[in-house]
Amino acid sequence: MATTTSPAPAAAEVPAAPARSAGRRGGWFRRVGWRHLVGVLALAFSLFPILFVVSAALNPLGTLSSSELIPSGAGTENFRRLFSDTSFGTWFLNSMIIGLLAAGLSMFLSATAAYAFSRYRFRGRRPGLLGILLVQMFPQFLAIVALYLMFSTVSDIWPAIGFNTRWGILLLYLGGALGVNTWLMKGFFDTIPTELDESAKVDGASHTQIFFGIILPLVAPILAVTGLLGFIASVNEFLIASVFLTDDPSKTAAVGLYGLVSAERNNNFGVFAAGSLLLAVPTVLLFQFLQRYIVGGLTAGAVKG
Amino acid sequence: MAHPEDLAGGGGRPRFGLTASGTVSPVGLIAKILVLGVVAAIAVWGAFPLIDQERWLLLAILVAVTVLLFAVYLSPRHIPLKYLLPGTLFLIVFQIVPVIYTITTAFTNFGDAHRGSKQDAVTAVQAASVRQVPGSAQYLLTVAADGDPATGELAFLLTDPATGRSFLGTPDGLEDLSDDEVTRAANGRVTAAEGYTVLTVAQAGARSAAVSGLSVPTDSGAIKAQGLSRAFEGSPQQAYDAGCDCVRDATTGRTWTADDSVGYFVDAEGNNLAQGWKVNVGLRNFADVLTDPVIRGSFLSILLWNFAFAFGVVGLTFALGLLVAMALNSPDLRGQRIYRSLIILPYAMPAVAMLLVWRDMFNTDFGLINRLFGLDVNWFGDAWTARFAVLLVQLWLGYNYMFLVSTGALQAIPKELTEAASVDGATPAYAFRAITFPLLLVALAPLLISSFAFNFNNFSAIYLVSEGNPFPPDNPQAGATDILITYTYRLAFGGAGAEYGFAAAVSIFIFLIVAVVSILGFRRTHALEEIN
Amino acid sequence: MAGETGVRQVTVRRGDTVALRGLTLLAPPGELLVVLGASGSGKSTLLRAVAGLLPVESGSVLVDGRDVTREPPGDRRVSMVFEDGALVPFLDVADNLAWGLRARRVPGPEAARRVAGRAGEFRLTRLLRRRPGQLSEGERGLVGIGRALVQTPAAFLLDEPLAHLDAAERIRVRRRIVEVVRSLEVTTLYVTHDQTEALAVADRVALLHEGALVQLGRPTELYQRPVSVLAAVSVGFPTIGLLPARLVGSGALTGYQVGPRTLPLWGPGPALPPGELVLGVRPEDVHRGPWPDAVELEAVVTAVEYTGRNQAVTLAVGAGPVAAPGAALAAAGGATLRALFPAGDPVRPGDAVRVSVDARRAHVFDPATGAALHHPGDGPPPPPAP
Amino acid sequence: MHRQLPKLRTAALLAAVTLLAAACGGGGGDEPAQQPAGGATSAASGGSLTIWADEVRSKSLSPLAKKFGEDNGVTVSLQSIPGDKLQAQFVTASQAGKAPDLVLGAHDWIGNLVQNGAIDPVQLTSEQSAGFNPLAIKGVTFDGQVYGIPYAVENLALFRNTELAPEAPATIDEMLKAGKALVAAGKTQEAVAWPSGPTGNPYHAYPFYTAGGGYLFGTTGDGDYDPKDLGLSKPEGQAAMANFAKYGEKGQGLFKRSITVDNDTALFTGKKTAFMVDGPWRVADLDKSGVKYDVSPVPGFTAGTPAKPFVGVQSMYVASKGKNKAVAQEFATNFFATEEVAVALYKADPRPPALTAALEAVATDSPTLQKFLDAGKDGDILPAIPEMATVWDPWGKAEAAIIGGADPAGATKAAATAIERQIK
Repeated sequence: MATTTSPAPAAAEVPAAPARSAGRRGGWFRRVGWRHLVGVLALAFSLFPILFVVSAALNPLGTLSSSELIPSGAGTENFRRLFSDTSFGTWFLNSMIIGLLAAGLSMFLSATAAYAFSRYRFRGRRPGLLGILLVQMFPQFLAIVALYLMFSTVSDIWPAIGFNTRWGILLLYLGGALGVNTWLMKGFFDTIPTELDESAKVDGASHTQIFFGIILPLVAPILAVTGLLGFIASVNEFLIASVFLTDDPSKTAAVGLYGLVSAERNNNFGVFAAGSLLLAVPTVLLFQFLQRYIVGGLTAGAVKG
Repeated sequence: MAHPEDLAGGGGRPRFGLTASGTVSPVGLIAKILVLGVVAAIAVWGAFPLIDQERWLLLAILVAVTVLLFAVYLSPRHIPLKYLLPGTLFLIVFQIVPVIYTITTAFTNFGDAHRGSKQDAVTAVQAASVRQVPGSAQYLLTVAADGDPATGELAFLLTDPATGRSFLGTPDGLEDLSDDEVTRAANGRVTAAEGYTVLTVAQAGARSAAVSGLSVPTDSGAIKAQGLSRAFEGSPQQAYDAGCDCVRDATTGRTWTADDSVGYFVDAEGNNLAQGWKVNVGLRNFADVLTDPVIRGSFLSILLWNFAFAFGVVGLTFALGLLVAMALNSPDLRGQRIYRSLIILPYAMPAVAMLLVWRDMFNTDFGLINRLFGLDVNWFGDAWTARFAVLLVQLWLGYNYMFLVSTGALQAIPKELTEAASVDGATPAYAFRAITFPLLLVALAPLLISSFAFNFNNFSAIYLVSEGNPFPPDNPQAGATDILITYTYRLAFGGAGAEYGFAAAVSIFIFLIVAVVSILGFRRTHALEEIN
Repeated sequence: MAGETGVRQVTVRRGDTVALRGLTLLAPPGELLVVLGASGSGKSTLLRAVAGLLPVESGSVLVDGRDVTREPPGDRRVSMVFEDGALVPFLDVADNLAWGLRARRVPGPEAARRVAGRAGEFRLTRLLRRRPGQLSEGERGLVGIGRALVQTPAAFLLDEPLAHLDAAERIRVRRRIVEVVRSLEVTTLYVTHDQTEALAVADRVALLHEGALVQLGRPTELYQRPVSVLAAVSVGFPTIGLLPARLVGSGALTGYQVGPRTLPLWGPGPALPPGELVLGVRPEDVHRGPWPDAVELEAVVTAVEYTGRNQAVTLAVGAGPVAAPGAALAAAGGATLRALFPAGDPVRPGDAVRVSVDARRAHVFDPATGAALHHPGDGPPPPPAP
Repeated sequence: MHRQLPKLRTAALLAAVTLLAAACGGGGGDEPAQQPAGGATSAASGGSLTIWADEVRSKSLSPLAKKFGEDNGVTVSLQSIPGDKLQAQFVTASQAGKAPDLVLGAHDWIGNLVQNGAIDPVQLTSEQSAGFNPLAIKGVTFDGQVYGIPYAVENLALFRNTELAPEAPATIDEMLKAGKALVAAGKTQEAVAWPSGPTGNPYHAYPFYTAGGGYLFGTTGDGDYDPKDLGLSKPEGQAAMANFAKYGEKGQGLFKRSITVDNDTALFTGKKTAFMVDGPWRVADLDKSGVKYDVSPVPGFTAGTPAKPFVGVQSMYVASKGKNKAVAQEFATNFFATEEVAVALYKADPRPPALTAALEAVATDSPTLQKFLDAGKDGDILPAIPEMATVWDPWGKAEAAIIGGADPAGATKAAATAIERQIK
């Protein structure tokens, strides 16, 4: 490979067609134009259902009416109600704390497991990897009942990690740390040359130094991806959370918002929509922040020589 | 034989996991001590309530886990275990235990009316049958204690509003209270009595269980508190008789005999009392799944669609996600950060709400889709348009995820591979097909398989969008877009209460199907071979 | 304190195959021992076993006289250069160079001093602030070497350190390596597949084949007294030529019969068993045209490689096939000679030429085992008993 | 042996830290130890009372509960549970011994709550019973026992836009005719918004079904619903179901599967229809939208024989396994069942109070209130028997299928078979 000094992160793009006659329209289209086209179409597809939510959030009547994109009146009434009538601020804070902690910790647990699966050969490795995936395939009909019974005992013994606590729900979310993300990370870990570990090993580095000092920084893109996925998953999770968090101050935004529309959807849909939009903001910001790790990351300029 | 890597990586002699030649990083050592200290602290914190409450089994588990943690992290061996243990513990507690619970449930009739023990059922039957003794008084109640409000013997100070007479009710029975012993409020309720301390609501509330438990025996029943300011003379109409293992109604004399095969008290005509209990039913739930004519009649078509749905969702989301990921994966592209951030928005929105928004967009008369395209399609009225609709919705919800992981995975593909291909004269399409795609597939195969499994059981995707519609007029149980899990839900939870046992049995069948297909998928994609 | 470095009776299994079988190879203190072998010969396995990166099934590993078989790699006090440098991509060159020192807790100023020193020797100073991604392959190789040589271990392990360098760099860098390891007097195991490199730097060369030691000796020994056909073909460029032969005649009239011709020995031949033999003839002993004391053979040119000063010519000789173990490495099929012709000689593939071979300069091997039976310069056998 | 040193040092350090940690942990662990088990009920104050309700109701009940707590030295906490999960979660929590003390919910939960032993009967005095709307008491009575304290009665009625349709229609055909005329005149888009949705909506369809002569369950001797007598499988039921074909998409067009409970209000407030069949829970939205409307009974096929809507009762239940049952009962029977509370609840969430006195107290403020009650006075109590759960899904699908043009007899029969199979 001809190593350039440019750290341009363009790995694996489809090589542009050889027609490099810049200035010609066809050339432009083949180089970047089609990319814009795909991007714009994807944006349109992604965003137009969300416009309904925006519309409902601005509509003072707050009804969910999919026949009209433009609300009859627009205002911030729903946002005002969101903060005055509900504990959205607290919920939001809970969501952020639980979301960030759950994402960070499960990313870490997942990465450690992926490291073991990628770098070590041990008895039970294959069954373990397969088992992790198979467990996720079990239909979750009864999981909530089982978890509820389990946590009711926990609440009796250790109220600090029982129902209506951040710690309890956080622990529960960590149960999913070893899952498909472990596989995703393991695949990524496998692409890092083992010579890097070996060289460090010979130099006397411990396995923890290798893991934290070499491997983790190198897998930054996938850490960012799984971190983001974990954040989104725990922020939007409400099935379990709504059972575990019944005290208003302990609720996450997803639970609180869902409660608004579960009884009578129309009455509160506008407030719900407003809350949903606000809840999506941190995700987008986090993604903005993580993008530089996801694309390019610290490996800019290629690992392999 | 010890595992090779253990030898290579860890050395043979236990040295508290530290290398001996002076290369131990103090940071690492301190971190290790801190973490283990925290583990010890948590264990001790957790142990005290367990000792208090005499939960010895849990205490044993706690001790075992703590010892295991210390053993693993203090020993220089078992390096892989050090990395796997924390996640695995969480996995076992919060994923595997519920699965085991589900599996054990499949052999019971667990569900509404069959949740508790037989004793619970008897208690509930008796409690529900307590009726006011006909013609008896509804007393005005004052809860009092003999002496200290917190510890003194409880007693009821009762006034019959009809006669204005007051009584002292204790577990020994009812005694008259003479007027000079008591002070009464305008409505006749006792406000003070000699020798007794009248309890406030708070004081009585603090002894709530005792108040509820106090019953003052009378000739025809017992006087029980109804709250803290009224009491009534009641008697249970139905009582359990251990002799005949049955419940007998005191007035009518009807009996309901316990039937431990179904977990109900059943009378001679086959009618049962509402409250039942949980019993083991062996393989009956499984047999029900296999022999149910309705299930058998529609199972195959539902299974086929279930596969088509899961494969379709995975295939479509992956294809679109990858296409968009590749399109945006170019340094020449301006605004790619904006594109990317906005494209993942659907993933950031609450899925439940968005599923409902989509459902409404498919509304025949008012939905945006028909309006926008000038159509008059009853989307959920026809099997194929309904199937198209649910797939489209899942495509919208799921392609962002595939976009995200593809974007990540594309970074891991060495650039020189595609460059080499283009130098060799390969067209971009060929380079993609021959190099990029197979590499991506290797990296993402587990994800795709897991996505398949998730969508195979994607309850809300169907339930919130099409509800299984359309249904054939002659069979309201199995709709054209039903997948096994929505179908099961209808069967298990559409009856007179949820039948968890039955649902668990179906879950096991579904799991077996998905697991087999997934493992075959692994074989085919060689993803498992890659993990060597 | 100082002692040998290497392996004793070591067997290493990789998957289902045995990569090293009962190998003993020990370098005395301060020696630069080159391990030479084709790919798959087990030379990298050997190095990784010494480093502790691969577990040994049996036998022991010594580093500076210390049995480190059970020690983790970090405790073995070795430093290793990897084929592709094994640089940490997100650290700049200076940090990469210092990484090992830090891991071993060398004090900061001392580490900086050593890094600066080595960087200067390997002309890396101007690259210190760059990251591996911004270096050329050769530069990365240099950093990789520098990274190992900044340390003062009990042994250096170099795995194809020059593989990614261009020809000129290679010579320059290998000199630097030799200077450094000699000045530090640190035992060095140096793995390469390049015999030129091996002969150039080694105190001794260990030739490995399929996990076993073929020959261990000084470079001259390897060249002049190869223990087998395999050893002979592994060392020397152009490769040694091999001819099938049998010893004919007796007394002063002995000679090797090669095809229809007999190459006379001008005196009593070595004591050799009767029957088929394999002659190994170094290119310098093959001459175009007549040569004093030599007999001319008919040959056909099959390949010509121009080297600048001369031409390396491969010649097919009309004689039967050569069937000794290892011969396939030198001769594809029939009897083959290699010769160096002056650069000006007009010669092309397909030309029929006559070459003279001095049979006294031939190495003789047993075709069944490949073992050497006779080397030039061995004294003539004691006269046969009357 | 120099290597022994770090080992020993490490071990000593670890031991020290462990002890330290243990000491700290021990301090924390002592706290629960000082309290006897089940600390919640024996707190210094009069214990705590936990009430579960959905979002709307927990909000309206909250100030009242707080007042009760302050007056009596009890900590009352209201927890809002998503309405569609409340019942199931309450049952699960009961099973796990984590039930709240009181729960607010619809009366048709009673059957299921009783069969799970989750709630206790409450003993009302005869004066108390007499104070309630008789339909409400009937609703919360199950198996001869009163299980809940009713506080609101709700049923469907006909909303009509008084600007577009000044007169209340006396019959279905009249309403349809008026509605169609408005559509023809371009004033509205839909004749009537009578929600059915793609899977049908038996709750909304019930008045239409009863107007056609159908019944759901027969009654036993003591007036309870009899799950063994399913009206759908009887000729009356089938005839009533056939009306959906006549008034369905291929017939009169009264029912459309595209009109759902999620869009009917938007249609009505957007003045796209002049008639809407829905319940009092829409009042808040309608008032907010400014549309002028009135309420009248859901019309039947002939004047004077109105359609019978389901009457639902919102009530409060005392959990069997609550931790503080005495106070819970006190709260339910002697505080919650008072006029003052009922009026306050009404003010927070306007639904017709079940307590007659409260209704009278607020009726002057809201003229529509009495109209809702009138619309429901001949209605049928929504069955509370557990078997009711089997009805909704198959019946709704039959309704939707018939509206869409399926053969009424076949679809009805299929639904009846499915229901009977589930009841067993």
